[in-house]
Amino acid sequence: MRREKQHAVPPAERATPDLDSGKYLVMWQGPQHPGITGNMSLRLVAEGDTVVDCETHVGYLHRGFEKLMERRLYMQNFPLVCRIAVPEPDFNEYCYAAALEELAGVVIPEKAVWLRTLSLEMIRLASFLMWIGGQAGAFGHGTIAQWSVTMRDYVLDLFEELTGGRIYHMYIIPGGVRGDVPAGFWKRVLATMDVVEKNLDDIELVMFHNAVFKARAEGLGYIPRDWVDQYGITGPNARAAGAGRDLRKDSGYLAYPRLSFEPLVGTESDAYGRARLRLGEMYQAIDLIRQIVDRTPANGPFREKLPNPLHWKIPAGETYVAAECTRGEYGFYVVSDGSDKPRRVAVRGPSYTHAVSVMERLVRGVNIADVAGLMVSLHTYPPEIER
Amino acid sequence: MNELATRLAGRYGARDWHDQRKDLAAATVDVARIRDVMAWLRDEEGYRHLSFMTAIDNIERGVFTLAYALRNHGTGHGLIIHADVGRDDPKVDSIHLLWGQAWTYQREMKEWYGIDFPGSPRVDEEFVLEGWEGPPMMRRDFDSLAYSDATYAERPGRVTHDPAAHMRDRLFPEAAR
Amino acid sequence: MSDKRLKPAPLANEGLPPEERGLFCDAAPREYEPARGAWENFLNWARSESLWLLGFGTGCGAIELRPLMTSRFDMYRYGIQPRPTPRQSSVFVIGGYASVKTLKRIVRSYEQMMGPKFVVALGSCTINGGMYWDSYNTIKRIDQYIPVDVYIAGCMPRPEALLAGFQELKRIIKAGDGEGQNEYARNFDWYKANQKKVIKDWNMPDYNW
Amino acid sequence: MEPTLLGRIGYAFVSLFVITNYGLLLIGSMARISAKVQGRVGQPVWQPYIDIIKSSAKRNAIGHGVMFYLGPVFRLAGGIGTYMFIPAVFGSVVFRNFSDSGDLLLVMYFIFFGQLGMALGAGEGGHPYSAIGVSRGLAQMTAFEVPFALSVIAVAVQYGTLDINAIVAAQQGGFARWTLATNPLAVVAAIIAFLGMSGHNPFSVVIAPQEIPIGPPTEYQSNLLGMLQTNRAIFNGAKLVLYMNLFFGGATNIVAMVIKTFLIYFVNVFVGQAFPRFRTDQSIRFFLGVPTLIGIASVIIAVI
Repeated sequence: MRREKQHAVPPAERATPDLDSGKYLVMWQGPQHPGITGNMSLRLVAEGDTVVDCETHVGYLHRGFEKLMERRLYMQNFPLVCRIAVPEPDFNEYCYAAALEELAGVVIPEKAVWLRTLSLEMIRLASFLMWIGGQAGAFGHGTIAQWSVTMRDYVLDLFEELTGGRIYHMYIIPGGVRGDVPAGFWKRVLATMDVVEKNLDDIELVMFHNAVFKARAEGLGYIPRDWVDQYGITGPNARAAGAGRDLRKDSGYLAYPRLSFEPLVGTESDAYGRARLRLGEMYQAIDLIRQIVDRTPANGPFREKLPNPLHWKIPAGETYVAAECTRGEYGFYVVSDGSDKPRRVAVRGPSYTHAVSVMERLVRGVNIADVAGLMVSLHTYPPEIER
Repeated sequence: MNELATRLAGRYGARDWHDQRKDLAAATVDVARIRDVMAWLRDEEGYRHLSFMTAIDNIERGVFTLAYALRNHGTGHGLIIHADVGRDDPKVDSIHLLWGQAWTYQREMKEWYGIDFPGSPRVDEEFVLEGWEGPPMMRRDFDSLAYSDATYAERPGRVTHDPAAHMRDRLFPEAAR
Repeated sequence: MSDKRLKPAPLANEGLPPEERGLFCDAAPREYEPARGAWENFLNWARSESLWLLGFGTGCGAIELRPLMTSRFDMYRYGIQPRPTPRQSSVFVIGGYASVKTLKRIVRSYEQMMGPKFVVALGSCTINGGMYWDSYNTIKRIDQYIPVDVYIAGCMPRPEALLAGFQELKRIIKAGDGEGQNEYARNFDWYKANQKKVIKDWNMPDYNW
Repeated sequence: MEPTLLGRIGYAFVSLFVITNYGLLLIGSMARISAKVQGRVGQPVWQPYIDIIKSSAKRNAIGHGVMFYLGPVFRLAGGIGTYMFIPAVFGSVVFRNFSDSGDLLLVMYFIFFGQLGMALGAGEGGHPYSAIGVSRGLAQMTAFEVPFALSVIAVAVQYGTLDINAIVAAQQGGFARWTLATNPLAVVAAIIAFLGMSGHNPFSVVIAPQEIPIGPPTEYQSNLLGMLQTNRAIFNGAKLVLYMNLFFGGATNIVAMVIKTFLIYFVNVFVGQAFPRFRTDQSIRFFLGVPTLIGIASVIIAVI
């Protein structure tokens, strides 16, 4: 059964129930709660089993990145930026590096373009694998989580071989990438892709054809098409609602214009539709990685010579570089005042809208049991909200 | 995109239009008209997607420069609208009725810069901080290191090299000479 | 249970509004005498062989707990398993840096755990601030606020490092040195002073049962 | 010869000791089996023992009033009571426990008893998740008791007795005489009900870690938790033995008992690994649907 189409109201018109009436139960989901993504908390007001009101509370992971970046040299910021979104640091690295290159007028060599695309697609696959585990786990299906997180680990092994880091890679640096491809790497990439694809087939069989999963996920957290613009929803959440927007196609950065793929568009943006779409994007990522393996130039420089990073002054200017991460539009807005430190770096994380405004809107009328599943199905990630 | 520049300049007196990329431009408008500009861009010009809002502390000029990043999904063109507001007692029109997520950014700016958005829902609540005493921390005149040293206990024995000096002496000695 | 009866000095609970003070327990924590000899060794062996983590991902270190508890590095082999409630868990894994807002929850959760309880702190940020040494919102060393048994350095520590750290924790417990609870009770005032110095809006009981 | 009452009590302790250890080992081995499904090695088989020792060895514990302490006591009493009135091994003197004529009704009552006591105690805990878990548990219990009771009625009608010993005796003499063969519909309904009773997926709504961590026992710790863990073993064993007696021809020796109960429990774990979790309303709707119809059909078959 589908939920009837809700109409978006700005949160100003939010009807807050009077808690003294004794009809409602106020409880906190999180931060110490297995059913919450990352480290944030929801203040739920429940009437019986149904949530009637919700406030998201973020900031448990606030480290003040944007303040710290203003205190550091452009190069010194690289260890920082990748820690803004832990499951997929490469998007931070790419956006920051691309912004600096654009401001400084650096052109990266051909091979670096392909290696960056490879790294982005691999981390997309890894992050989705982690997500599908969370989605299944939120509905109590631990087996899928066990399988998929292990598959993610195999992808992380590739990263470890390519960049030396499991979680934080710091591979994409201004002027190109940090290192070349090790010998025999492509063979192992393809082998891992085969393993992951085989496991994805199993996961689809067990999870998506499962009556119980369908009963839980269908109609949960239905996002109407007209919310997409109203709430600034991007990524799979918007594509599942029928808005065929994929920055990889639209703004065509890196090697994506030269790769053959079509953004997937769904019809129903409920938990099940979004999960289906993300599964499709996983297969798509595997396909893209195979294309990249075929077409990456074997030799050639992988990094542009940069001026001494100590005195690397970037001419004054501002730019906003956005990339399509697994959750939507991920962007870095960098303002330079001509000195060797950035004047302002602002991070646009897709969870910013998904986890706060959209979540608070969607969770009303949802059964308490489904809050965790709804939260995961939006694929939110707190650190990019609070930075 | 230049006809948009002329229209924007004609209707709202937008200044210093600047094409950063072929798909990204920036312009500055008067802060009093920011809501009109936003509504017009959203409804008439197809810039229906609000990417983000933020502020830049131009302490030298004594202003906060607001930045509203919009995106036209039809043409794939991005537009950043700037507006300057004075650093002392800044007040800006809220646009939370135009976009459903704008109130969150405004709440963030209120907490991080002290820019007030009257009428924006829950704008006075704490956003990421809790029990924060002291100035809005994203202002340039707030020193993070001094606050950290004064507040949090340091583990003895940590040698803090000046990173620039460390890079000069250890990592890039050839750059030093 | 006996703790309810003998309370050393009732806590003030000044953070709470006066009408709520009666609702919370105002007993300060007290030390517990370990049992004697072989019996205590046996109990320590049991404690070390069934470590129940508190499922509270306080920082980015939590992302490596996911692989740790899944098939690749299967921590169930070593008798380690996550528990969703602090009442039943005996090991608190501090996943990296702790912002002030999280520290408040860390203190609450830690005090709600039943002793003997152990703390494993991940990442350089918990040791000396790590790369957030100049951040205005993250504490620099966690052992100012709760007693820590094992540090696992790195950013982030790999699952293998975590396993090694847990083995070290087991060794400590078996040796009978995992007395963090008593240490916390002994230096309760000092810990509280540190916590209240950082947590500006102290609106919870002084000791959360 | 018929042992004296004192002797029966002593034998009861022996059989209780046996079933406790068997239940613990069963839980441990099942955890290991599900780990294999997930591609893991899994915890040691004796992990439940260590957990119980650890929980009981906690140095401090907190309480929320008398009912809070009585909750696990009731639960344990329910578990032991359930087991005490079932003949674990047919014809054996030691494992006969206190099963006498008409004990089936008593056992049915005891299966409820523990849950109700737990509900009272957990409600006293005062944690909202405990309250939600209790309401979920009781709601689902009322649902899965319908097919279960129907199948039990079918068995009682079929064999014309409420004495478990008699029921087992009637099933002796080969597979063809088991209830599984004579009235399979009753077995199907009862097995589906057993999924809900043992709280495996997709009916693990009571302790749903991602939703209400972790339901009724949220506030229970230390020795109270140890008591609950012990009871989990005993109660599992008791229910398995009951099912074995009612539907699978009982057991004439301890080996047959182990094999049969292991297989019955294995079905649960097997299903639990392959399914997510129902919502509470969905699980109730499920139990009152097809399984209830099957149960009614089984009663009709038994009558005619």
